[in-house]
Amino acid sequence: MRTADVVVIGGGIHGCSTALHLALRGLKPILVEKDYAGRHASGVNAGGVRQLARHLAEIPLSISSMEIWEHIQELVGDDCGFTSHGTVLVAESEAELASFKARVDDLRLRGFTHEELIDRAELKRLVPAVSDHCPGGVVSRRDGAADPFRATQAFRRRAVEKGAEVIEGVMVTGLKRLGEIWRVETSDGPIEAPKVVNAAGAWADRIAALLGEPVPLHVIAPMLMVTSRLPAFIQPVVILRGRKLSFKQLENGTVVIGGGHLATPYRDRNATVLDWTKLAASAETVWELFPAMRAATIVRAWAGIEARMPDDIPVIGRSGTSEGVYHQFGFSAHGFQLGPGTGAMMAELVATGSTNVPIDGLEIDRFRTKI
Amino acid sequence: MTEASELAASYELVVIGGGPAGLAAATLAAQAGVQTVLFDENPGIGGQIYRGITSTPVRDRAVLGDDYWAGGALADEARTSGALIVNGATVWTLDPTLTVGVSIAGKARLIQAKRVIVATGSLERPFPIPGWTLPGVMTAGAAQTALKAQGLVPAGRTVMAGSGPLLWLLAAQLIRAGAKIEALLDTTPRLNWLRALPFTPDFMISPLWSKGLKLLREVKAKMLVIPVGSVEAVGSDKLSEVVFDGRRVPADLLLLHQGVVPNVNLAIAAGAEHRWNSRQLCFEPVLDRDFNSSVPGIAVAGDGAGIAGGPAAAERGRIAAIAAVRALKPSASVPDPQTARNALQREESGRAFLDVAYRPADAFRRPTGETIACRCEEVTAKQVRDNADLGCEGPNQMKAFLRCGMGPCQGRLCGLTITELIADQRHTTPAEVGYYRLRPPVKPITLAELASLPISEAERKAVER
Amino acid sequence: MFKRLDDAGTTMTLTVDGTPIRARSGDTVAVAMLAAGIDHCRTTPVNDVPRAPYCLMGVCFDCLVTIDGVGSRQGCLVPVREGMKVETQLGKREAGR
Amino acid sequence: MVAEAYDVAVVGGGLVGVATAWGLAREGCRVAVLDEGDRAVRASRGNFALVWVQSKGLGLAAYAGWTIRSSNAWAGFSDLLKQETGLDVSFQRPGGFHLCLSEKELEARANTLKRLHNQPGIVEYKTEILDHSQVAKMLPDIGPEVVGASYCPLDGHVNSLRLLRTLHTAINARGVKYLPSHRVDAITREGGEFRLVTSQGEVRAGKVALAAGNANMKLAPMVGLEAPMKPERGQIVVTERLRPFLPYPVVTLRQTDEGTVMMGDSKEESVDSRGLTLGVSATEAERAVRQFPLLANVNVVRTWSAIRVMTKDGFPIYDESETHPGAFVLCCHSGVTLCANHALTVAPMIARGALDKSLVAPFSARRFHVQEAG
Repeated sequence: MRTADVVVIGGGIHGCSTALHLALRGLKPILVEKDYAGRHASGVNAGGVRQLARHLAEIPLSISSMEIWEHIQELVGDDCGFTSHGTVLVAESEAELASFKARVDDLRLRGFTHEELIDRAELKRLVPAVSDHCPGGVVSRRDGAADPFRATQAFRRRAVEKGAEVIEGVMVTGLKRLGEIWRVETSDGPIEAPKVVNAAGAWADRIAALLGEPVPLHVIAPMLMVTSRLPAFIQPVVILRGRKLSFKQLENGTVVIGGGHLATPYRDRNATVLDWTKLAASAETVWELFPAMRAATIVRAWAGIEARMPDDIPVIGRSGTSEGVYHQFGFSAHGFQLGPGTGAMMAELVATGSTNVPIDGLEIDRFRTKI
Repeated sequence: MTEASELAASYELVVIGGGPAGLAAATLAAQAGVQTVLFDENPGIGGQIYRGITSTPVRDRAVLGDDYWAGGALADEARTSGALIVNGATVWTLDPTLTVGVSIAGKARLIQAKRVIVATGSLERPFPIPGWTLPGVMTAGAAQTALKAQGLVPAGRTVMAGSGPLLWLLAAQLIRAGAKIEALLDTTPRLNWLRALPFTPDFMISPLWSKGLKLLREVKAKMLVIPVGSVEAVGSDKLSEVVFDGRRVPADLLLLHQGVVPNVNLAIAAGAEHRWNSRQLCFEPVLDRDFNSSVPGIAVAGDGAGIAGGPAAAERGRIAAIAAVRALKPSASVPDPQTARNALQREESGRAFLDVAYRPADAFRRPTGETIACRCEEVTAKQVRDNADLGCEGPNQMKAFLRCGMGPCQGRLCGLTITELIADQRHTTPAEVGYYRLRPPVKPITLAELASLPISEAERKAVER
Repeated sequence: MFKRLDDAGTTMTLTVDGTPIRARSGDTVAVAMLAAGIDHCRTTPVNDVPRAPYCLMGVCFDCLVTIDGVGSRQGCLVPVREGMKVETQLGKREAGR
Repeated sequence: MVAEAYDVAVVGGGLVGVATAWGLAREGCRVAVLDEGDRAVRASRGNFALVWVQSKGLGLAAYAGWTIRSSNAWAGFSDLLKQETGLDVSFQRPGGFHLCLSEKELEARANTLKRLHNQPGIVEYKTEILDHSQVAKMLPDIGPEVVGASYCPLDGHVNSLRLLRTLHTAINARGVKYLPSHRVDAITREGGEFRLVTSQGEVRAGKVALAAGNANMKLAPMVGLEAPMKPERGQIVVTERLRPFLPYPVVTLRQTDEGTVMMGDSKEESVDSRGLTLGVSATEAERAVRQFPLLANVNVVRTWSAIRVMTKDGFPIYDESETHPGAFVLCCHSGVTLCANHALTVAPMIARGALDKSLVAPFSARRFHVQEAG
């Protein structure tokens, strides 16, 4: 019978980061992953490391994550391909720009200064290729991008070096409370531990269900496509509010285009079916905004399976029904950047029972039907 | 046994402390027809010097000596004087409006006084040496209390260490009681005797002279007396040996003493002005010749007014009481205070010599390194010195930084040490550094007791919103 | 550490952490514990080290014990009573006792 | 003594002054802190150590945002201090309660919060009204008289005495000159520098930051500023050390990391910090026992009263002098809550030589004239 201090369910960047930070606190975590680390959303997302345009409830986690990203080599012994050229949110109209300004001012009053309003000139300077009808935007200059699969693997590797055990290809089938202990039934036999972290991504609702804690989790598969190599013409990651687009040129010249258009997921088969009409819509947006792109050809498209909550913000914190269980899922297509900081916070919460990183508003209880 | 509920709402005179000063004062005032109550927190009257005078199980009068038994008369007079004597009564606040907060068996009362005589006496000077917090290390006064009140004598390997008349008196009493003392480690600096020479004439005419010599002879004849420059208590969970000048003796009990100092907490909390006494190395209240403090209506008598010993304390009590009676009942007949003043002068005449001759060495007042300065909060001398270097000028800022003096003893066992350490580190004088600012309760009371006190509408409004 | 001069006087029994000890009327709790050879009465709330009565005159607060369920009583000021239940106080006091 | 020259002279060695001095030193300024002596009247020694958000800002919406800004910055601020000094000020933000002992109190509480959050321009934040059973889930030891509470997840507390010591340690390490017993009697500006006249000689500096609490009232006019204050007395009761029993701070009662329990938050007009009103302590004790009956037998080891630094309208004052460029004034009641702002936001502004209007304009003392005019 295996025993541990904490069982972490799910080998995405969140599970791996939490396992690493638990190990760094001297605890013994066992991480259980049904496929292999980084197989799904964590491995195949667009790799944006973005503080820009986040929901208020996520900002403290995003900021603490950024601190870690900027020294990622020291933590995991691999730079994870992290580069920092900022993220730019492009306004497509004066009205949109005005709404961006209100947002930036509000953040500033709260002490969050990472978002900065920029005018047409600065937008042009940062993104020369952007089309002239855009009056300005918002930049988060410390933002950047990293290689998602490499990053997830780096966290996994360092977690193991620090004493975590990672079991892959093993499915969690049950959760039983035995006094102070949780017995985690898996396809490879039971594991016992006083604490459990549910970081099972698109499958997390099933873990929650085992605890009698239903959550409205929707399985989604955001689509990405990559173009042929182009001469370097853009450095920052570019995103839009009005239309679904995120956009980034890699070192090798290829351009990764994403932004939330969805494929159809089949999570029991780990499969997705792409929707080419929506991919075409992304392509069209790019066409309008970046004349320079019109020559490019789409060489590949893919999608990763992940979880989305109705309010588009993750579920983080104590279980509402089960002592000793903690949730960390539902990142709704923007969880990659949050991985490092959320893992550190979760490890603190599990180890000490409290954390000063505010996570209120993210608890699972928000989905409890109020009586 | 008087209960809190049985006390009147006000008394003409409230005497705080049942030692010689308090007993003498209460007796004189009550006999003069003043409505008097005496509060003492101990189970019986007598204070420390006459501890257990009405109940001691020690039969052989020679053991404690005539000076002790002299206290019997004081006690008898007091009990028949008509003053209400309440034991087990802890006074936890006294303020300039002469409101006295007293707690008896877990019940608190506020009593209004017309005059107050604070007779809270003295306590032993802190003796901060390495290991002084170990079980098995006690004050000499503690051993004397156990002897007087309960007839306990040290058993096992016992070492005494320190300086001052009381140490020698206790040594003699313990010998007479049949205790075996391994050694008396005399920490008195040799040079003191030279410094004291100028005061010898006064001393030789004082009653202390002959008594003193007799004691020294008696003790030195029966006990190994070793002059030492350092003393350390060593042990893991309790005392196992005493180390002095590099030598070690196994020991079960170490009795420490280096003189007594006024117990100033109540008087300071009441707002009475205090000053540094550079000869006695302690703070004492500023008083007039009738022992009135700077707070109208509050007098401080006995050793609390400055160390002078038991008989002197009684005379001071009488002088303060006469002044109180004259203020309260001008018509009442009181003895001529001059008699008491003369007696007091006789008693005080030899003091200067003793103060200088037994002035404790700096090394035993101003510890260094990991030696604990504040027993309650376990603050070390090094921490205090380091924070003094940081710019911490006085005990109140030090308290805020290190919590020294914030424990239940409320600075009684660290106050002088902290003041002297700051003075030492900042190259200034204790007078400059000053003492803790003290607040009620000067003795802990429970929240329930505090909550039970009368509350005015305005006071409630100040909190409830 | 201490012995009694003689065994005269009426005796009574109290318990310290459940163990009965003999005391004499006129004893305080602290002195009764010393006479019974109990070498410490509490551990400190700061560093959890053992302490025993130090001054026996109510000023040092090192003789704090729990008496009949009430914590932080000064053992040197409380006279013994027949059947009294004394507990050594370990570290910080527990609210409610 | 020979007059020394500094970039900035901070007047006041309390939390506001020392936090500002630390922030200035981080910006590379040569700083002197002029303080009073050991027996000075000190709000920083008598405060209640809350890092508190709920109900801040009624009457001045901008104050809510300013408070939340500091509350958000606090965790990082305490980490910085720990890195520099090795001392942990034990900042905790578990959320905090305001307990109510009658339906009337609870209703009043709810109304206050409604009025607060309905203000135009308020920065939105969560405060809930909870009933007895909801409170009991989080605070199991509350008494039956507690009918309910307001709860805000942004509330927290800190060990404020250790904070003061930690900041003093930190400024010392950063080479800030701490000058105790340097009461400032006069400030003049000559040849582009300020001269501060103290009992122990003159101190010269390019800029001056007044952080002397209620004494700012007297000092501000010397440099063309104003600080209308209305000092208030607050009394606090402290118990012996107890084992942890209170997982969340309550606005009137908290357990420190050392185990002692503080109760307080009284407000009196009297400004004599020496006198104590027993009845006020008694009320605080009585309410504490009703809120947490298990405290009844606990020993009170200290009570004290401190003078609260309070501006005329209770909101902070941050201003820079027009007649004396380089002179700044900082006054606030919440020296603990706003500590992170003073160190990380205001100090850099002073170092740059100009306040950032977009952040602190609402806290200019000019507002008092507006009120008096209207």
